[in-house]
Amino acid sequence: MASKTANPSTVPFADAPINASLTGEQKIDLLRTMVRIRRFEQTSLKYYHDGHIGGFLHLYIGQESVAVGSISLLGEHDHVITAYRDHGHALSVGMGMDECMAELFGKKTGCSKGKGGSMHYFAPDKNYWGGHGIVGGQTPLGAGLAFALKYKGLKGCCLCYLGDGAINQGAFHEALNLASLWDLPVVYIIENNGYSMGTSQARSSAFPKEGLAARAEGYNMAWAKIEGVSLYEIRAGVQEAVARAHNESKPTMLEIMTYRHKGHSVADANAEKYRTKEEIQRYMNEHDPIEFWKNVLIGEGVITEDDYKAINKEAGAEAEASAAFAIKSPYPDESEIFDDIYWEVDNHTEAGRTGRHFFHG
Amino acid sequence: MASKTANPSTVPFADAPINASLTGEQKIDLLRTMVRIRRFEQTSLKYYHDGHIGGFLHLYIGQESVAVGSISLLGEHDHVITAYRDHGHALSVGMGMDECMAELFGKKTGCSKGKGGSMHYFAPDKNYWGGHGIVGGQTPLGAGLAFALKYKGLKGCCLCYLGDGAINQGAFHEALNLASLWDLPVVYIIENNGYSMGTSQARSSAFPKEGLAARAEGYNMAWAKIEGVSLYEIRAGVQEAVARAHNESKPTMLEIMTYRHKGHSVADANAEKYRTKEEIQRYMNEHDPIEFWKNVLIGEGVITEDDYKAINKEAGAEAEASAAFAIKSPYPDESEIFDDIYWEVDNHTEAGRTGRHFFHG
Amino acid sequence: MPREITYREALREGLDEEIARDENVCLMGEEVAQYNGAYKVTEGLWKKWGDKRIIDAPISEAGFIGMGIGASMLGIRPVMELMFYSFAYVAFDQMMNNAATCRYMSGGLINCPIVVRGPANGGTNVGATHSHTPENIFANMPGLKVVTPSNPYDAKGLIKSAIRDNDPVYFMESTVLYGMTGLVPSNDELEGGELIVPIGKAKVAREGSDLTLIAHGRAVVTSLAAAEILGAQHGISVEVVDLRSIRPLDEETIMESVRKTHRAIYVEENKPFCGVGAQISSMIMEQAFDDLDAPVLRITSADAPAFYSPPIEKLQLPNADEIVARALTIC
Amino acid sequence: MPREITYREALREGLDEEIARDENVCLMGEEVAQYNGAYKVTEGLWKKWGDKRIIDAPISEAGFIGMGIGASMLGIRPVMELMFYSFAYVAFDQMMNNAATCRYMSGGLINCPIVVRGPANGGTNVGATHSHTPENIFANMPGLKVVTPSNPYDAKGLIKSAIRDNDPVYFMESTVLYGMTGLVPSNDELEGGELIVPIGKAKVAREGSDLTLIAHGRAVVTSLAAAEILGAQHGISVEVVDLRSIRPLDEETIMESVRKTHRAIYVEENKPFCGVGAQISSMIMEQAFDDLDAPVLRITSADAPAFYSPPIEKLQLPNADEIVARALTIC
Ligand SMILES: Cc1ncc(C[n+]2csc(CCOP(=O)(O)OP(=O)(O)O)c2C)c(N)n1
Ligand SMILES: Cc1ncc(C[n+]2csc(CCOP(=O)(O)OP(=O)(O)O)c2C)c(N)n1
Ligand SMILES: [Mg+2]
Ligand SMILES: [Mg+2]
Repeated sequence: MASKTANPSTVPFADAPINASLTGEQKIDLLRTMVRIRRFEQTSLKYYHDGHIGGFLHLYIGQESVAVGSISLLGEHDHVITAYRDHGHALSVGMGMDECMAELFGKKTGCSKGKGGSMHYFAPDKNYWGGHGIVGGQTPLGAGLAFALKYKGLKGCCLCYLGDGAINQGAFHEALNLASLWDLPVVYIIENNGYSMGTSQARSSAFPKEGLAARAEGYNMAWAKIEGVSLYEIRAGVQEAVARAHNESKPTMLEIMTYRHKGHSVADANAEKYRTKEEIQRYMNEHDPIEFWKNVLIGEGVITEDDYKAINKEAGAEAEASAAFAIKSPYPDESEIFDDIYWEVDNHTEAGRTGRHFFHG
Repeated sequence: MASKTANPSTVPFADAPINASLTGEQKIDLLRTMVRIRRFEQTSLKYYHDGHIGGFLHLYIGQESVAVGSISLLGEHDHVITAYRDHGHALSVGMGMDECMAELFGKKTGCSKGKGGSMHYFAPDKNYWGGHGIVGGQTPLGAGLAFALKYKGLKGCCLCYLGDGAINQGAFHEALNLASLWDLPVVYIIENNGYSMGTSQARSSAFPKEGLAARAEGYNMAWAKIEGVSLYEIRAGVQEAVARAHNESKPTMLEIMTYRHKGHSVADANAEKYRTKEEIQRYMNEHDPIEFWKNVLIGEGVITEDDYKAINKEAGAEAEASAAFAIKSPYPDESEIFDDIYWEVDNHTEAGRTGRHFFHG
Repeated sequence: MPREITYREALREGLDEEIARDENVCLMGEEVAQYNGAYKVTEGLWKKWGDKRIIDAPISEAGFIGMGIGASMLGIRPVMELMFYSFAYVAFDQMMNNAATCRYMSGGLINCPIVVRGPANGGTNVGATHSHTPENIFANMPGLKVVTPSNPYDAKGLIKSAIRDNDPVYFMESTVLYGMTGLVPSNDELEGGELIVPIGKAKVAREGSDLTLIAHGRAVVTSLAAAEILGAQHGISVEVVDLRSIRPLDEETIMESVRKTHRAIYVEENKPFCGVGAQISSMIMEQAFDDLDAPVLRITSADAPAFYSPPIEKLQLPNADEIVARALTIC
Repeated sequence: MPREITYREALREGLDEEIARDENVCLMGEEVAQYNGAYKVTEGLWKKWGDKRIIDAPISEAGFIGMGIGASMLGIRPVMELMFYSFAYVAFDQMMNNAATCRYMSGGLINCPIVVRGPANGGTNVGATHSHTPENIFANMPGLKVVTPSNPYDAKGLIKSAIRDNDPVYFMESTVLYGMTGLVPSNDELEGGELIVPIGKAKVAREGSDLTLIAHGRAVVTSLAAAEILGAQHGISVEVVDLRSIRPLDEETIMESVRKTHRAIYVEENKPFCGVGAQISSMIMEQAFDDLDAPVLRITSADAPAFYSPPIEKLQLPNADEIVARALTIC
């Protein structure tokens, strides 16, 4: 739990090699990414209420350390895939606020050309494979990305994120068995924020007292439970799993304890019913990963309060600029409805021209 | 493992209360049921080769003790559901050879009127819910039967059987979590015969060294691994699970080690390729549950070799008679194609007469 | 007293009455109990009926729907909510095989009186995976029934019939319709004391003589709007047939209307290839070929996955103007 | 030299050639490797290509097909065998959502060059759950392609096209056809040195002038038999159009034939409600209404789950006599 100004020598995992080697600049970058995610989402929330954004909006506020900490460890051949609460991972892999915000606004300039929305951000050029709306549905895909790496002989891994509620989907079970049986370099990261929509972990899952990740034992798979407020702890824990994937081509199941400050989605009217106000407040006070990290960096003398304010201000301005960009961007053309369905059609190949592909009207 | 004439005092689990209370007559009945299953299947195999039977035929030979031992424990409110290797369970719950054999022959007099075939025996009046062809597909149904018992306040349980290959289906995982979360009185019995078709357990599943059933730990569920050659051991182990279901309304996962003497199905051309002849022979010699039990009963002085021969002969005659019954039974009428699809149509209700239900031709 | 209530309230009343009537009726799904339902259809029911009858399920559709099917074999009458009908795809084997074929494969020894209900519609900007409309897919399977109420009255009357039906009924609602209001009589106004709408009986939602629009679900609302325009602006008298259920299907009402108007268009939010309209239009051709003055046309959703962008997704769905324009080509 | 080989061998040759051509092609499924395939399609391939290319999977269709979809996003070209296509129902979400919609939802950033193949047919007495024919269901979803070869030549040429295609292709075979023999040229006889049959191009399997029978998969064989009888015994000249693929669809060849013969029957082993024939017959009506001398008829499997009993299941499938009888009602 965060103390006001953490003493560097007492912050757990600060001296793990992967953390000890961080430069001050790199530590500030991590802070900046978390703050940018937060400002991006706060801005999106405002525009959602203004009616600029449709459909779902699942905010990551409170969980930023998970994506930022874990993704900060990745290299050229490492890949990322997650569920619908995907803004944090997107910005962490290096997607720009503009394309992400424009996507929420349903604009042509969005990362998915307005076709995917909040739940479906993708950036294959940044090894980011979405953004998936069907609970648990991405977990076999994550195994598949790892399979492809192994098939090609590349030293890499796939981080595949899912929620605490997603662990009870059949597809996840099947993927776990395959990953372990075939030694796939995949790291499943359960972002355990305690709830699947309005259902607490205890009401959705039967699990061993060691936690959800301990289900990995059933697949003879390595696992760990990680306290998620601290980037140091996340980085140390995830690094072990990444190394296991890189060096032994073995999967790991991690459970990272976290909390979402907001409701399940913006439409969640009950966010303060299934969780007490006190609980939410306690987590906001004591389990805010940005506050925590800021205090670590101040304690280490890496930044000052003023530096932090500047980072915040800059991120806020970037987010507002991205909203302005989104607003002035055009909507997709109606004709785009039939683009991006078949690769062969889009690329005007012989196959794409053979036979009728669309049957409307 | 079976010794030629087992010494009663040394047969493990003989003195478990559930076994100690068995009368000689009851012990002979258990033997008779196992022998009847074997003769029934040997006879069906003969008629399959003769071309009287179509589709699949998955024989249970070698595994008889599992169904007979476990089902012998059940009472009025206990239910049974299994996969496609279902002849043994059917005869164990008290279905007759005639209706079972006629079903294989595709006759109107079959237990499913010729509609289900080998994989789909049902007898709801005997608490027997099939007979299911989709691997793992019956496992949520088993939880549902248990749910219904609990909902109605009946003291009963459901034994739900599956194969070692079926454990990697997503539906099973989901059912396990539900069963444990909601304290459903279901007993999952993995009949581990070492292979799913041509794939050994080691090539299909990653699992803890304690065995497949140990996956139950991940659901905080009780489990046990049982050596399946001996009815005493099966009955003692399953009884614990049944009692847990009856008295605490809690699920259990059991793994019963067994072996199929024949191929996966009659069509399995590779039965002696993925398993060595030596392995098969060893199991036939040392892990034949009928041989084993016969020797126990002889050792106990409950039967003589001659008694055993008589039982065998009688069962053989019964099986042949059932084949004769099947042969002389008529095929279903063509009009029956449209029966048994909608309850409302079959029962000539108002709902069954409202609107068109069938769209052929 | 005739009352205006919403489609959502109508469903809730129907559920509540059936829960009261039969102790074997229970309701299960994600967030249906303590949360009051993701779309508030089940609001208040958990408070009223408690844990035994109204049950929150984990995110395990194959597991809990399969469980419901098993329980239904023993006489429980579970009503399962899919938060989105799209999630049927993770429970597809249970819904297509176990619910639909066990009766057949057992020679009639088993029946599965289960209802699986939830919204099956696009148009709410939730993306391709959440916008499936599988009425054609489930209706393809003999043994299943598919019901698609288009208004509050039918929603109440049909959900009650669905729960009483002894076969599996897949009941597809629409989030877009949940807030729609309509007249639903209170029970004391009704002979027999309750509102029952039989499954398999279509409704002539509007009479006309020149053209028949046949539709199901929300497309009925769109068709009625188009009928108004066609009448007022083009002097075309349009009959609108609301199928109410896809299977069983009220073929008689369809054919009667087409024999009268000689022209028909099927309107639906389903995707075109092998959609419900394909089935109906081919049936009309086979049975009323000589009565047709023009080919039966089909208006469907665009043949593309659902587009997130709100203004564009709107264009993917059939609208009144499109119906009017297509109608004018054959009238 | 023209060779007679079986449909099974033709598939195996096609697979083998593609595995040789592209190191990213691999084959995965239950019992495809060490067991040589439940239906021996992949016989010998594991021995030839080894563990990397030919992979035995556990009974986890959602898991391994989903895994294949993920791998295909990174450039692997997995060919997944479903032991029966019916088992697609436990992998349905992966096949309908992940394979079909990721391209769209990413605005075209992703494509999934995966092939899922296996037998989709009834008629082998394996019961209702093992006899599904989901070509209509998958073809309903834009983003997917559905291919249904009816003979050895097409089986080889189409599987090669399917593997090279950059979209997901669901390739539905038939256990009943695996043993069928036919002429398949060896590569040295062919210009370009290999046999490729494009997806989306139908074949006029038999020319005729009075009636068009349109069909896919094994129903083509049945249709050709019926055409013989209709010609020999009734003097009716029948054209048979083999669709080869359901989606993309060669509409031109269909319409050309119907405009010539003025009469058409769709024959398929699919179930009727919203089957492929519904789509085709409604398209013919819309596009060639004035060319039709009679309604387009549809002959399908019986509208019931598959019946185990061998002599009865036979009656559930379309046969030549039924086609002849129905044809005579419109000729
Ligand atoms: C198969 C499926 N079922 C239900 C849903 C609806 N749904 C979306 S998110 C969600 C809760 C998921 O909770 P969790 O996995 O803990 O992730 P979190 O939202 O906490 O990040 C539900 C029920 C869905 N999208 N897919
Ligand atoms: C979903 C599904 N996938 C594949 C099959 C084909 N299949 C039938 S039985 C079987 C092997 C099952 O092995 P196991 O569960 O160990 O049971 P056993 O046959 O040994 O009794 C397979 C692959 C099926 N019926 N259903
Ligand atoms: Mg959660
Ligand atoms: Mg086995």
